[in-house]
Amino acid sequence: MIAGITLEAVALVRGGRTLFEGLNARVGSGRALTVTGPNGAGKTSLLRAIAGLVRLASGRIAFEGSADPAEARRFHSHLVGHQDGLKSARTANDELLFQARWCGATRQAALAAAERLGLAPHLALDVRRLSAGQKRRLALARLLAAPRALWLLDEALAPLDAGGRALMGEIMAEHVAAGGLIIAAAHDPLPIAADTLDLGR
Amino acid sequence: MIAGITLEAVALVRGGRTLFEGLNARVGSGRALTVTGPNGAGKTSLLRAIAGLVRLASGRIAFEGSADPAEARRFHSHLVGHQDGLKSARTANDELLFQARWCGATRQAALAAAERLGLAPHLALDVRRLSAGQKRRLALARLLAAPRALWLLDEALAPLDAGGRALMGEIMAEHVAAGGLIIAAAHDPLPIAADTLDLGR
Amino acid sequence: MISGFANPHRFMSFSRWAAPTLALIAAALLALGLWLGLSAPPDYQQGETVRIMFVHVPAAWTAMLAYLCLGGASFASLVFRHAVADAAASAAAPLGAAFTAAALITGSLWGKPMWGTWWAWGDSRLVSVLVLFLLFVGYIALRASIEDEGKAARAAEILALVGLINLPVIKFSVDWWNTLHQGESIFRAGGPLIAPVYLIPLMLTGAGYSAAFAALWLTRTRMEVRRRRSLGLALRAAR
Amino acid sequence: MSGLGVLLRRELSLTWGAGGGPLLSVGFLIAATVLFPLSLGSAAQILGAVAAGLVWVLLALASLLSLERLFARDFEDGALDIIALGPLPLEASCAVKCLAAWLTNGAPLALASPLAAVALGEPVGAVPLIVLTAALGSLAFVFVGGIGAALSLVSRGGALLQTLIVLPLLIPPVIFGAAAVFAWTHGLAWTPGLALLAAYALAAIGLGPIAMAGACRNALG
Amino acid sequence: MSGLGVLLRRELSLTWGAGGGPLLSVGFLIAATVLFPLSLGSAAQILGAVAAGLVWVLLALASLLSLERLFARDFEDGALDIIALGPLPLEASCAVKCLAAWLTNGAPLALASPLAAVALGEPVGAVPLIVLTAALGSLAFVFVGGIGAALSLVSRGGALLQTLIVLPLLIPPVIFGAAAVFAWTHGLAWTPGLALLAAYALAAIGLGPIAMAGACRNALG
Ligand code: HEM
Ligand SMILES: Nc1ncnc2c1ncn2[C@@H]1O[C@H](COP(=O)(O)OP(=O)(O)OP(=O)(O)O)[C@@H](O)[C@H]1O
Ligand SMILES: Nc1ncnc2c1ncn2[C@@H]1O[C@H](COP(=O)(O)OP(=O)(O)OP(=O)(O)O)[C@@H](O)[C@H]1O
Ligand SMILES: [Mg+2]
Ligand SMILES: [Mg+2]
Repeated sequence: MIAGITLEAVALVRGGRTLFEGLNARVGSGRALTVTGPNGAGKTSLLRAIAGLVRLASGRIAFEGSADPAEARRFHSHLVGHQDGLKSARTANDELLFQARWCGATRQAALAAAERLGLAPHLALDVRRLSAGQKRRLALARLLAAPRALWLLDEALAPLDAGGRALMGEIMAEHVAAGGLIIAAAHDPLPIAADTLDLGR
Repeated sequence: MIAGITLEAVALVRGGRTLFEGLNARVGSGRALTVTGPNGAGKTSLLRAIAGLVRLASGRIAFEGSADPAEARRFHSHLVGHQDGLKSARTANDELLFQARWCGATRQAALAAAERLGLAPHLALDVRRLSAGQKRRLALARLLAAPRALWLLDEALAPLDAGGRALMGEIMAEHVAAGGLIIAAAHDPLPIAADTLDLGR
Repeated sequence: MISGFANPHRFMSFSRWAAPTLALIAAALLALGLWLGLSAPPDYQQGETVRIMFVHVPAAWTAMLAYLCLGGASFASLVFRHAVADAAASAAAPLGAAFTAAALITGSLWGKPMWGTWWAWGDSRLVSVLVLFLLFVGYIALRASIEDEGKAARAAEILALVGLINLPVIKFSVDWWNTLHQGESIFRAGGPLIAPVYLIPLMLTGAGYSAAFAALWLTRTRMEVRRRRSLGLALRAAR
Repeated sequence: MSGLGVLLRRELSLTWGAGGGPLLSVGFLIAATVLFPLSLGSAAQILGAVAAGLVWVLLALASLLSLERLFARDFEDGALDIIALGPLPLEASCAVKCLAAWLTNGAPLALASPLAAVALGEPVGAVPLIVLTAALGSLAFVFVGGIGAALSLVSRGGALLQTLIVLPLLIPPVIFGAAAVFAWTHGLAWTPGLALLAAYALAAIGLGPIAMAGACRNALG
Repeated sequence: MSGLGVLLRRELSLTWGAGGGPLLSVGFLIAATVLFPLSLGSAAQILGAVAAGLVWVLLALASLLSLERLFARDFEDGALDIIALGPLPLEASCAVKCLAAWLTNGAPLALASPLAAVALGEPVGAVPLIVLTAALGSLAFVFVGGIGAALSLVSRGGALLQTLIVLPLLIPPVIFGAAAVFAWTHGLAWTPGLALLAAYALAAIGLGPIAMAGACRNALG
């Protein structure tokens, strides 16, 4: 479990350029945080740093409620980024089941998630044929299928239609209500109440 | 030049499924049209059909002011889609110049466009290092660099920050004012006045 | 004639009686040819093994015929957009592969007693047939690896036509290469000069094989057409 | 179902669906085998002497062909993020990917290689040894080739660069394997070659994944 | 600057940067040439007889290696849309892509092939002819291989499928080229082989792009 995340004096450097330094923030369980900022501010980099994919230039990221951060990242957090990580040559169903099971979900849970996200009619199609929004819904399905405390969403709602965004609003609200954490990079306001961390320069 | 576009009883079929049929619409020069609809409604397919990439199941698309549609598509229209069509291993500068020149623009025009879209500081970077928004700005640069009557924009503004959207609003307004045509698929309202074509089922 | 098939319904009603008739003809021809062939005296140099010729050579001929049909059907489908053509093409490929395999196997079965080896790179006919087999396999593999029916059809058509253009060139090049450095002339054993006792049954079995192929082709095409109908696919995917 | 099984199944179906699969490997081997004798023309009779060598070169090339995009696809479409954040340590995931690549391409190629070898004139009796060496060899190829595949993620180089990185590392297994077969056909002691080949394959399996994981992390970061 | 020039420059810099570039192709050829004699063991003395053929097969495989992603990259990242909507007819664009691939890989390989040939025991006198045939041959390889690259866009098949589709079509140029060199070294008439090779290359250049464009349209639609 992850009870909270604390960023202490975090600094990120990409390709020799310092994106930001001395960044402090805390997200407790049951809270959502919107990371805003102009293009290139470092939102994606920050989320990937929290996920442990990008190295910090300085500062530290602490996961409360779990001794070892690696374990917190492996088993208690989801990252949905700009890319959907789907194989265009496989069927939506195969990809759904892989992503869900890989995160430890059961087949039933995965199908239920797809059902709720309105993917049921498209599961037989090759991913290549899905529309942008359908692909994103497929990528989001693992959030529902494999319950994990921390959701890192990088502009995850952008390709969704109005209905989809409302639905994700519901889902995110439920997650937070259940004591989950959400850190979302976004250009449009999130569909749920959230604190804001602005990386704007 | 393209003085107007008329869709007459257009029907699209993807993978054996009929997306829509009997679609009629007209866009005159100096007008913008927003194509809306839920995920999977067929917005992308429609734009690609107008660009001549997807075959119509029935109906016809007429380009006023140019005898041969192929020529209208080749020399008088831009398509900016979900994908940016950028090579991650090349520098932003190379890609900018290629896309612009390929559409018949000069080097100066390309650089001016990049300047206006705030890309100037990033042109030396590899595309792979650009942020999502920076990539999209790069893809949009050819609209400015190579003036063409018809702009087909497929959710082109989604990854842009507030500033970027305002800027594109300006740019699109200018284009329309100069007698251009815009057909844009979007989930959020366009930053300019536009008629709406709803593909919702 | 071909345009008659353009209409699926006319094709189905035609093939309903054509297929079985051809099957009967094939059976008759094969029976007669094989009987004559087996009753013919053993060859003075090849002995009993000469009889393999009656199954081998026709197989090889039919294999080539099959590729011609594949190419023709693909052409009709690509250029004239005949509705049934693509189904026919996809039906012809596995048959062709089968006949080619038969030619290869009987051939090398023949080669062992004749040349003391299963395989001889020196003989252009062997090589051309092997290449033909590769063309069939490639076509089938490509088609199998595409899931969108419409796109699969298009891609397969293009490949088949490219292969059709190349096949004669390949055969020519192989022949030419082997004559250039005239080694292995022994391998031409049994070449063109064949005694009538063998020639007549050979012709009969040849005709029989072709008829059999035609019958199978029609049947498989019918099956393919039905499959697509049951899938509710427009026979000619939206173009 | 354990993460390991999940990933393995996915990789298998991926490579199987995409260009892998026995039919293709065999087809490739045959097609490439045809080119040699044809290009040799009248030299064909001496094919037997070079058969073993040819088969090994084909094996190596086929493995490289099928390996080129082992990590690149997942890197470009973001799946590598998901894999890196999954339940398995990245080293294990890399090993699984390689194993799957071997099962779908290496192993079928190994089973098919006698076809080519015999077609090119190897004695039929050598078949079991050929299969064994080919299997071990392709295993080594995969786990060494994977390193190249991972390294070329950050570099701009494509297949050819990768081939360059990897080929030197492929030389030992080729020598050992070919030596074993050669020794057998000439009635010499063939066990040393086989043993060396096995040792090399084991080493590759042990060390390869560590290098791959490092390269992948570097590419993601 | 004309669309043609723009595209050509882009393709050149692309293949140059990514996986192409003379150094790499040449390196591949050399590496493979090294690999081969090693795998022969003591049979190496008869190398001379097979040199010409071997070089040809290496040429063919190297071209295929470098061609695999000729269209795939542009298809996946959407650049193919831009190219298809550009000022050139798609056929011309495909031809330009192939030309670029040849300039960055085929031509360097052709220039390097004498290295391999001589290393494998061809007479030095044959070098000019080897270069000429190799140049023509690689040209044919590229324009035929491009068809496979375009066809496999829609398919789930990867490099192996593509190779399987294309290899049979490479037989004639390999034969003609090897024959010309063979004839030269054996004092026979070598012009027929050369002429046939040139004819095949021309035909490929003429017809290949049409097939490629068709396949690309099919994939995009
Ligand atoms: C894998 C082995 C073989 C294959 C693939 C093969 C293939 C072929 C093909 C394609 C033909 C028709 C050629 C044409 O009509 O131009 C043919 C005909 C023939 N083959 Fe074979 N063959 C093989 C082995 C043999 C062997 C071992 C013999 C024994 C002498 C043989 C004798 C003949 C004869 C006599 C004909 C008919 C005469 C002719 O058409 O030239 N073949 N074979
Ligand atoms: N691997 C890298 N090497 C060098 N610079 C990089 C790298 N990755 C990102 N950058 C730079 O870091 C900055 C931040 O990138 P990032 O993707 O985090 O921005 P972002 O806030 O997500 O922007 P967007 O809103 O467009 O997604 C960008 O200016 C980008 O050029
Ligand atoms: N090549 C194809 N084969 C089969 N079906 C396809 C193909 N391409 C798209 N489709 C289907 O057509 C429908 C419309 O796709 P399209 O991308 O046009 O939707 P869209 O309106 O752009 O959706 P989004 O808002 O998510 O971008 C989708 O349901 C998709 O599954
Ligand atoms: Mg971002
Ligand atoms: Mg869309």
